[in-house]
Amino acid sequence: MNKQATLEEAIAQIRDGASIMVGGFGSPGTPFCLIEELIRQGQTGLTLIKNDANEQSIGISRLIENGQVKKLISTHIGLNKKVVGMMNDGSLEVAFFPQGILAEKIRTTGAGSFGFLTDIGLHSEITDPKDVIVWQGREVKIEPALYADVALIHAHTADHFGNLTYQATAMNFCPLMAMAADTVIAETSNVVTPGAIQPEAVHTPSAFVTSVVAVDTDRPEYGLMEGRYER
Amino acid sequence: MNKQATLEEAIAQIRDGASIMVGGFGSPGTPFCLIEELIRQGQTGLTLIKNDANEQSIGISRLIENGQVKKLISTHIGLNKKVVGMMNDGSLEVAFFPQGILAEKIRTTGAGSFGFLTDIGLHSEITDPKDVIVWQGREVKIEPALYADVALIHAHTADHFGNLTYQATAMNFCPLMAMAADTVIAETSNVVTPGAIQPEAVHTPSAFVTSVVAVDTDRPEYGLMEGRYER
Amino acid sequence: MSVEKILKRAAREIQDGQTINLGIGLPTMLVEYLPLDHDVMIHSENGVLGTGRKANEKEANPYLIDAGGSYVTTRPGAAFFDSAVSFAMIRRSKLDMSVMGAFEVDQEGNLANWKIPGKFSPGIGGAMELAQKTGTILILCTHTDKYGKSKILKKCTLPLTAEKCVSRIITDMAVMDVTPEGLVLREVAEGLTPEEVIKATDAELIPADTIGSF
Amino acid sequence: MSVEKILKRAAREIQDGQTINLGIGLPTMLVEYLPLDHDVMIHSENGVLGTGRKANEKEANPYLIDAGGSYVTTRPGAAFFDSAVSFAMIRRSKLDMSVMGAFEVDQEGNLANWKIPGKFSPGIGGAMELAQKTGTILILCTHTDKYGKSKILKKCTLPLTAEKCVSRIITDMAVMDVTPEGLVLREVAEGLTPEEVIKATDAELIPADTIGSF
Repeated sequence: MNKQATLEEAIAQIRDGASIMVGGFGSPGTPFCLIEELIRQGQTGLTLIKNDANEQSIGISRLIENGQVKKLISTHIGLNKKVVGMMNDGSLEVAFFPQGILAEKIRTTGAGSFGFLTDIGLHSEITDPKDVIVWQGREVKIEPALYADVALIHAHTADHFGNLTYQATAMNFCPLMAMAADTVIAETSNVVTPGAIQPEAVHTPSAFVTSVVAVDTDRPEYGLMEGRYER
Repeated sequence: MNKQATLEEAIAQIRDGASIMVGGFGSPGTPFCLIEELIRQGQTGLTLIKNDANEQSIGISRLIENGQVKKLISTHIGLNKKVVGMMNDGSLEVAFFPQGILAEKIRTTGAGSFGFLTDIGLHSEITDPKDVIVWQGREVKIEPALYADVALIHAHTADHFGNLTYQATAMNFCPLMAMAADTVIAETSNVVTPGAIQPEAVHTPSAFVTSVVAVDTDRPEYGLMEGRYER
Repeated sequence: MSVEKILKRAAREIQDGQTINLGIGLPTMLVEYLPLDHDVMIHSENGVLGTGRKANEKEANPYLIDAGGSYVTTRPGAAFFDSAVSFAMIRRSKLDMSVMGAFEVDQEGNLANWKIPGKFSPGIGGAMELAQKTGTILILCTHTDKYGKSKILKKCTLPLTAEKCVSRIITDMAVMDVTPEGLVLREVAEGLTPEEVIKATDAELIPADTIGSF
Repeated sequence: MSVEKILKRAAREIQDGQTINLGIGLPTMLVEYLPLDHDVMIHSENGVLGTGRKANEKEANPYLIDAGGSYVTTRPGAAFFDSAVSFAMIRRSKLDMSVMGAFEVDQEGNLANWKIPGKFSPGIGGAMELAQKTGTILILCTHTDKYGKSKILKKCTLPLTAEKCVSRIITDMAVMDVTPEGLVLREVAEGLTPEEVIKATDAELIPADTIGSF
């Protein structure tokens, strides 16, 4: 039940061609250390699922720039000119979903369901008419659940069993991805003994987590980015 | 933005014939004071949605025994012989769903969706063949979202804006019902000023809550029940 | 007596490190029989991972019950969550084993434990999702009903909880495994012969090469 | 200059006690213009209800940003939640108003603000759900693009974010309301005449009985 693992052995669970959900909305919640190890180990042909592409030269942008990524499933990559360029020149396949629909598609897998019925973007170009059904007298779109082999997430605190808490906006997609993926690897700089996290304070229960990796968050990516705060 | 209300004015929002989700798995999470006020005000023709029927002579069983309830949507009422009797003699209409399906139907409304695709009970007597579709080569059942006019829930702590926390197993259906119903009334014996609940500790964000009612939890229903603990 | 026999034998099925759900009734009582050196996570579908034994009057918290309504303790490393997350865990197959009671089980592993039409239909509860989605389903029940009729059948007659879901059945008379070949008799209770068990059983029992006792 | 004009006018739209979402760009800057005596809950779709003004270097928490990536403060009574809950709040229509930018808006209230085919398609983000499900959509944009072409059109030409969703449009030149009768010109910027605004606008503007100025 002790799920502590080294960075190396945790990331070694990932195969070439794997689909990987990566937590984070911008930097908060992005597991930078797990990503660096994935770059070091060099798995290729990956499909990444993340809200955004991080910014140029950090986070999953480094995986993409490094040629390890075949496809990106995302909601918005506007802050990353490099990845937009790779999308436009065809060197990276990209699929977009509305942000809350991406979140819900992930959670739907996490809840053991196969899809959900929505009216978001029903009459827009994002909807393929073959996904539209008339049901109880109403046109609705079936959104399939989105699955991944692996989830990589950043937690504020983790106990040995894999109970996780998140800080502020670093929560975002992390709890959903933890529910959805088969193998869930959580990095944290605060590993605590079971019982140190109050049961009511747990954001992700241990049953969803495969490996807990203790990391140093000294890397600059975990710190403040210049120009994003008031002087 | 201050959502504090008296017991009387909060419950007066409920009309005859309303559909009402009631929090609680057994006693924990059941809003006994809100229910008592609903008995006092006497709205009738109600549809109740609750995991169970509480036990005889407490909680929603009192509403049912009092003849205010037309229909109960539930998962299991085995601990309440009185309500089982009313179901069997036809004086109460009852519909059952698997427990997690009921939870998910409620959350689906809360997420602004219309239904979800599942395989639970697909080939059993709980499935009407008209709800089964073949989708992506697989037989799945469409479970419609379940809506209610009102949710009545018990919170451990609430601030003036309606941010809520729950204690232990009193959480159960409460956060889901808070998302799903149009009017959400939360009772608590701990009303605090905004800021007293850490933003990371909030279980139900204030946007989902209509009214916060301060109640005394001195009633015996909130205490220990005899015979349910070890000597 | 027979209850204790079933529970003692069932406790040996639980592996160190497993996450398990214990159904209402006989299975819940298994908590008291678990080996002390086993570290197990018990899931209660009302929103707990990590319940412990029943609470005494001093420990009992009115807001902390198990799915059967008893006040329980929690172990270090426990977590509370809502009913949607609780069943997400179940339907996403994060539990290793569910231990359940049965009205009827048959030799194909079909299970009926939620409804007796016209007699008993208090609702489905969490049984259907647990039975359909947990990797290993262990059934604990008496071998026969109060009229001496076998609960272990060729084919279930009651509405099913889930199809072909059962892995192992432990009764006061026998330990049986559902296999592709049929229902295999692995062990018989002390004092019984395999022939006596086979005679008391409606299902076709395939005797294992060696039949143990418990 | 014109940006400040738009923001000052837009701030008057926010009611005490409202829950609002401010889109990336111009709308986010509205925080600094809100009346001090107004108690407002600002929703940020990355998982906050209750953001405040931008954080300075001392206050900034690297784990606390708004949806535009700026470090922000929070107000007492703020809550954090995951992205599924954040958009549940949006799709369940719990926000009173969303303030958004636009590439194009038309006189039927159609909105295009996420994609310019062949030129700009960085993704949908949260715009589609906000536009489709928030009760009141307030659009802030310059009246014309950098070539002097009206952004307020008879009919949008770009892929829509949502159909018939816009309530009010505030530009550097005018305040306009989408009504069943068409697009009504309510106010014009100081120094402009209604005729000048109408001339600069592709959409058919219906002058209100009295046209104010701002």
